[in-house]
Amino acid sequence: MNTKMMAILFASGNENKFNDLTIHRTTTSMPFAGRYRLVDFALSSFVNSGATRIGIITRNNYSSLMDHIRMGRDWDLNRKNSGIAVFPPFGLNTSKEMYKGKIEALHTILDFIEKAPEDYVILSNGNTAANIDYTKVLEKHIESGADLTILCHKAQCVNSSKRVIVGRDKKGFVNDLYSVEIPSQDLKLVSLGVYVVAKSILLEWVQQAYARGFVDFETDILFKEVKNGKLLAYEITEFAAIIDDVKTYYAESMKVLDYNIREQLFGGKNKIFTKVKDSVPTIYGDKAVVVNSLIADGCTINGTVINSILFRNVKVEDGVVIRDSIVMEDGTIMENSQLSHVITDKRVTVQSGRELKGLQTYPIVVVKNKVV
Amino acid sequence: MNTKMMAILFASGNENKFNDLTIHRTTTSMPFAGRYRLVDFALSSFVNSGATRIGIITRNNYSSLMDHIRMGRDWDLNRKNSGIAVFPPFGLNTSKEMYKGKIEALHTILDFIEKAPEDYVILSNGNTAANIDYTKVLEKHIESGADLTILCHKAQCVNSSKRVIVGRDKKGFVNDLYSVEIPSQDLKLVSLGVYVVAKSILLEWVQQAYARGFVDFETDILFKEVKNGKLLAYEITEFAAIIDDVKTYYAESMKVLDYNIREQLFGGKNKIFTKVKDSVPTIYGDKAVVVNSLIADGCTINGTVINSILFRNVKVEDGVVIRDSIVMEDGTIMENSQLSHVITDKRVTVQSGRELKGLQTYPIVVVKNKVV
Amino acid sequence: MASDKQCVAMLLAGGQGTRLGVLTKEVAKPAVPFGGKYRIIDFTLSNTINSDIDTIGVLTQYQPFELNQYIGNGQPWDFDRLDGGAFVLPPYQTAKSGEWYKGTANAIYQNINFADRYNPEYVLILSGDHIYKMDYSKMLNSHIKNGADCTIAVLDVPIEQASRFGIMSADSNNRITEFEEKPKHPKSTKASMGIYIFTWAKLKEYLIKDEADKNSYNDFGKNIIPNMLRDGQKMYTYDFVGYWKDVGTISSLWEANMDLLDPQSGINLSDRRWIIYARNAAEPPHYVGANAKLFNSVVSEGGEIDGDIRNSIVSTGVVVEKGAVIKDSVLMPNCVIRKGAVVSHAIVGWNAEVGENCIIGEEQKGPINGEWKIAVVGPNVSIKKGDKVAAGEMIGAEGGK
Amino acid sequence: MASDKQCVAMLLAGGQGTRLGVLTKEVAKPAVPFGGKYRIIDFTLSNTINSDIDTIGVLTQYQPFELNQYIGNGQPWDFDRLDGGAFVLPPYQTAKSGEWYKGTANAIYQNINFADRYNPEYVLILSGDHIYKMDYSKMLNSHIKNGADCTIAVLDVPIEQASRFGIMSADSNNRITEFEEKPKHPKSTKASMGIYIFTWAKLKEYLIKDEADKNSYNDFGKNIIPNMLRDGQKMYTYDFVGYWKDVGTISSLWEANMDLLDPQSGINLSDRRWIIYARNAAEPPHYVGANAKLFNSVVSEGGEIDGDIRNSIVSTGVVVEKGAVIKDSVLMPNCVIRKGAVVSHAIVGWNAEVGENCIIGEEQKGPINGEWKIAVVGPNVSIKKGDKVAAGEMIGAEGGK
Repeated sequence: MNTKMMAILFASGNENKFNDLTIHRTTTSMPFAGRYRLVDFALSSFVNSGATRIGIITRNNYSSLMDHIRMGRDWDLNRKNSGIAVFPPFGLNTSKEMYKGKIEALHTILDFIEKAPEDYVILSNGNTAANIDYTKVLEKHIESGADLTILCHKAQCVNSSKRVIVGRDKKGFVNDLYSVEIPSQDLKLVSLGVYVVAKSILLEWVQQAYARGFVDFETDILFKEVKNGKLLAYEITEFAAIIDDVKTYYAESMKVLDYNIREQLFGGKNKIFTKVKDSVPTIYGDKAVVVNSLIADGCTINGTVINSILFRNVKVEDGVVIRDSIVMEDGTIMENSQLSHVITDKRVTVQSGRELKGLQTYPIVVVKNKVV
Repeated sequence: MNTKMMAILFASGNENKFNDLTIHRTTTSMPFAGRYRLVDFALSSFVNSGATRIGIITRNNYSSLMDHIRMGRDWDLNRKNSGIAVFPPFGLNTSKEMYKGKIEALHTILDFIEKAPEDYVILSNGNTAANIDYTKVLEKHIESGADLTILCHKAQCVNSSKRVIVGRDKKGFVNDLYSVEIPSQDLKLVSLGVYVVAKSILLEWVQQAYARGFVDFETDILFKEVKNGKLLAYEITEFAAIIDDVKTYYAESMKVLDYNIREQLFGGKNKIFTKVKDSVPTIYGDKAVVVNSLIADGCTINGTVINSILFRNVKVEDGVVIRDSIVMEDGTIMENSQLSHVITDKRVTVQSGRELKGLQTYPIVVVKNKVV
Repeated sequence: MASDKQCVAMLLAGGQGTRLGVLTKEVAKPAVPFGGKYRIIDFTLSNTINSDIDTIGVLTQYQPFELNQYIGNGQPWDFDRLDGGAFVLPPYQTAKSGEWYKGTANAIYQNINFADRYNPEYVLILSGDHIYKMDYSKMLNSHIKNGADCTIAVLDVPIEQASRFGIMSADSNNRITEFEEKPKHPKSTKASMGIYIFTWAKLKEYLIKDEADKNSYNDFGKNIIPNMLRDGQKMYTYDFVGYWKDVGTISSLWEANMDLLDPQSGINLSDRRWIIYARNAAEPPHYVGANAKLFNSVVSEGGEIDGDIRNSIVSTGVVVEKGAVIKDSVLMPNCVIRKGAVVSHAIVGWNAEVGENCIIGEEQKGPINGEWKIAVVGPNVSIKKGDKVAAGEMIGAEGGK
Repeated sequence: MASDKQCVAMLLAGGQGTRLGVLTKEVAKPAVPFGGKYRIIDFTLSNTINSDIDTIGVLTQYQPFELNQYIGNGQPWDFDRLDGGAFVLPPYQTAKSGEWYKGTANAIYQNINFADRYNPEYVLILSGDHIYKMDYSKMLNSHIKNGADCTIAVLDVPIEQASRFGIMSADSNNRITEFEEKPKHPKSTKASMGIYIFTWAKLKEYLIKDEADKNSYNDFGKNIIPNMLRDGQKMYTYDFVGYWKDVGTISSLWEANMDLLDPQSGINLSDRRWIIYARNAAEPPHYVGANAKLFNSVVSEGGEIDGDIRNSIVSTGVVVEKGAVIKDSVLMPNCVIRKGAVVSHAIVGWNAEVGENCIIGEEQKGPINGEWKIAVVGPNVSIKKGDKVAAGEMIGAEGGK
């Protein structure tokens, strides 16, 4: 048995909960932390852990994702014998129906998984941001003799999206698994929707479940497997975020202003790669005032930026005040305008003297290409 | 004015006329001449003529085309500032309707064309096989002062597909342009559906025609332009093929067994590039008899092959006789079977002792992956 | 085997570049960092590919590893072509002989076979230590139009500086009538930029002749150009207008960095029609902390900035702690400036560390005899807490001070 | 700058390879064509990448252009990695010195800095003139498992051939107890294949010591290995089983080509799980004409074959005219065999032309003292109509004969 991993990434998500931020993209291609897309964290973690054969299962709106990934060169994945395989939403050219759940999706690519020489598979949702060393996970997985390992972290369920809560025994095996959709302030052990599993086991589970018409990998397979006592919980203690609506997007983004979180995401020897854009370094003018902010390359700053994140090529003109906001790529914030708790999508222009003000818990979203 | 060209390739065609050869692919990705796809001839001609910014407009069944092209590396088109842009059938992510004709297709990518720094555009159908030096065409085009140059060749219209016939005056300007769908043995000057035009003129024509609801580039624009006397006919005297049904596919393929035709397609300094597959050279066994045939790499031949084309990795076993046939990639022709006037698609297996016999004018097609 | 190329570029990456001192102790001059995220060689590599020339040989016999690794497969500059690309070319042995590069002309002579593999009509000769943006394809067009044997790019320099350059005199058609290397009494203000286009067949002829001449310095400026001129070959100037700077000294390297902060200097890197490419460092955006002040400065990715930064270049991955003051300085990649340190008119090398309360360099009113007194902390050097580096002083890795 | 690599490969591409005569007059030995569409170096490059080692330095000081151009951006072998890849490394100068490679160990010594950039734990040392398929990652696992300082790949050879090799004696745990270079009375049949894995820190130590020893040949077999053994370092053999051939002579190069035609030889290139990659030539399929006869032969792309070919290797782009007879021979890329020529037990170099009715080589019953008398027509040579090249004769480009 070889101890190499391949990876399957599900590039779908709760596109309806993002107030138009995902009209042009999947959750997986959401911009994050000033110069990344969510998919960069998954792909980089895979590559850094030696998993260079990666299948991406897409659903809809996948062309921005394709545009970002191209042949995977920026992640060193333009390989002859492995690299990225993208599976479009339709299994066959002649079919026009999309798959219904992960089980069906996995079933359409059984051939791809079966032919791969790797003996282990990482299954990952596309809506997480974390720098994960899967070699350590696999080590633990093999040592424990588990059938499948669930990656999880301690977190509050602050929003009303579906989360899977993990209960575990002293040895770390899962003894309870259930989904909640009710917000709560308690710290719970939450599944990241990321699994490591032996290929042979995955293939058998999927074939069995598909044959019985099952759809959902979590409820139809994992929940039922709990009783066999061979699901392992692997807790990620470093930063990990699940992003599935505007509220979590904003909250998790702002956490990256914390030095420790940045160290956990970017500070180790495993780098996060992204599409290279050949931007120039950022230019600070005579009137720039910048405090506690993350600033990407290519910006020109002549105003005030506080507790904010600026993506690439953002222009901040004289007299502007940006607070607690996220300005995505190619944004132009013109003279004397003021933003507070705002998320502007790519290529947004805020005209001179305008004021936009959202709330911590309800940030305003300005959609792509808008001039406001 | 700079004298560089960009190119637009229409990857569509008469998919319904190929007896299932195009069920899994567009005409543009039809295998041709032992190791190529039709698209290789267009892409290589563009690249060899310095046109490295290439837009490919796809319609349906485009995943085999995408798989072949990848990022264009095999044509040296994985470039930072130019290279291949593929436009899927839907203009917008939210739209589910395909474009109706070339005018609408061009209109959806006006932005792409307009932003390109090149001043000239090559428009090409994807169903032609020819090694064209567009630098010579452009030279002639500029020298003549034409608005648009139509590439054409002398040919018989042997099948009932639509062909555009070109009439020209002594100076080479088009004075008649009409379509025929009736087979004829006469040699006529036939349009290859390949044009060279100044970007500014193309943009204006498309905008004007689109605004008026026109659909078809040929009938709605070119036919009407004849009267202005500024369409130039440029005759290609070397081999050029239009492939739009099984009959033309078979006939044009067989022409490549002629030394002069091969010289015209492959003999010059402008090479035809294709996806690299790392095959081994072909192995001839003790019982091989091969006459007047084109044999790609990776074959193992122990039978008789006469007047035929074998694509990569074809296995011809003992006692087999293949005549006047085309065997595509990964075909296995087992012991003592006989093929005559047959086209087998990729990964076909002909079992031991079988006999398949078609006609010159009606070759038998065996579809992909079949075992017969 | 290779397809023919109209024009192949040859970049003379030169020798050790001793005038850059500790900065070129372990890397070749073209690999020295510049402008926050670039290396000096990025400018010529980017100019070359942007001019549609996709094959370049980088000739060096000094510390090629850094360049080899930096250029790698050439992908960041789009040089990862099927045919052609960027090649680092140290000297080698043939069946008959093997020797180190004797001069600029000899370096090209030894690599005649490299160029010949692409059967070029023209060869573009470049230097690796200039900061500028230039479309060589326009120069090539001019060369072809003139039917020239050699075209030399020239810059109009102030007459008082002309005696530092190779100076061309040309007729009204730009045909060169006279060439003087560093003349005491310059007859023109057209200074050679060290950028030549030659018709390859002609250059080969002269390289072979030059090689046979035992008294030759095997140098373009001293031998090849004067010889061709003497023989009446068709030699033309090509006027370049725009920003151009030789960064062969600490003072000029510092000046060129400072020019990036001056919108009047003419070196605009933001123009998307002429991108200067660089190998990407895979760093997150830089973070600006609660105590940071940034004034008229350039900051690259991966930094953690909490100090006071004025008129300075802050490269990739730099840390500037709270209370540190950086003025008119260049902080090269991954250096660290600790609390309370004051850095002024200085260059801090890559991976260097400036300890707490150090004082590096001092305020300069202007250059003396054209040279600024810039303090230099060498790459990988640690300056201990409270230490001082004087204006114009240079500290290397071997302790030095 | 570069990320750490567990293991970096260093390929000793060697010197001129004089025993291959005219074939290596203008190219380094690893660049010599093999097997229809390959070069010799394709085997080691492919083995390396297939073993998950993505960084390789190709050490050569002889005719690097062909290798440079052939390897290019490394893409055909999947070496176009963001970090790592394939690098051709001729000698270079440092601030202190510069010299040609003195021996195999000195070549690695001079490139210590290259390997150090990747901070490897292990270094794999390879030769560039062997034809074989080998998974180095298994050898590396064995090295790690043994906690070895050095692991040497060995092949079991017939005892009568053992005195031609470096012979290892090892205990039952494969720990090497004795090493003899070409012993008259071999004590074992375990022959060194010239493939070593070293723990890098340990190898560096010995390279530095060896360099300081003025009497050393700076050679792995003569100095480094015996020195380490004497000092009691942990050295193990790794048993390789499979096809392996040194192609350093004309006779062995011819034999290895012929082995491709023998299903029993054990060198199977069709296995898709261990692909031997090569740079692609962009040629159409080969054409077989009406008069062709092909028997037990291998034919590559781009050929136009109308002659009688038996037991031969026909490379990319070869033309064999009607009536020509090719027996037991190797036709290298783009050579032309004219009407009526008879080629037997011969190697025809790339781009060579064999005129009408020439007779090249003659039928051989078998090797004499282990050597076949193979006729060789050098690359780019034209043999005039009707001329004869005798068995064992070698014709170079300068007429010769």
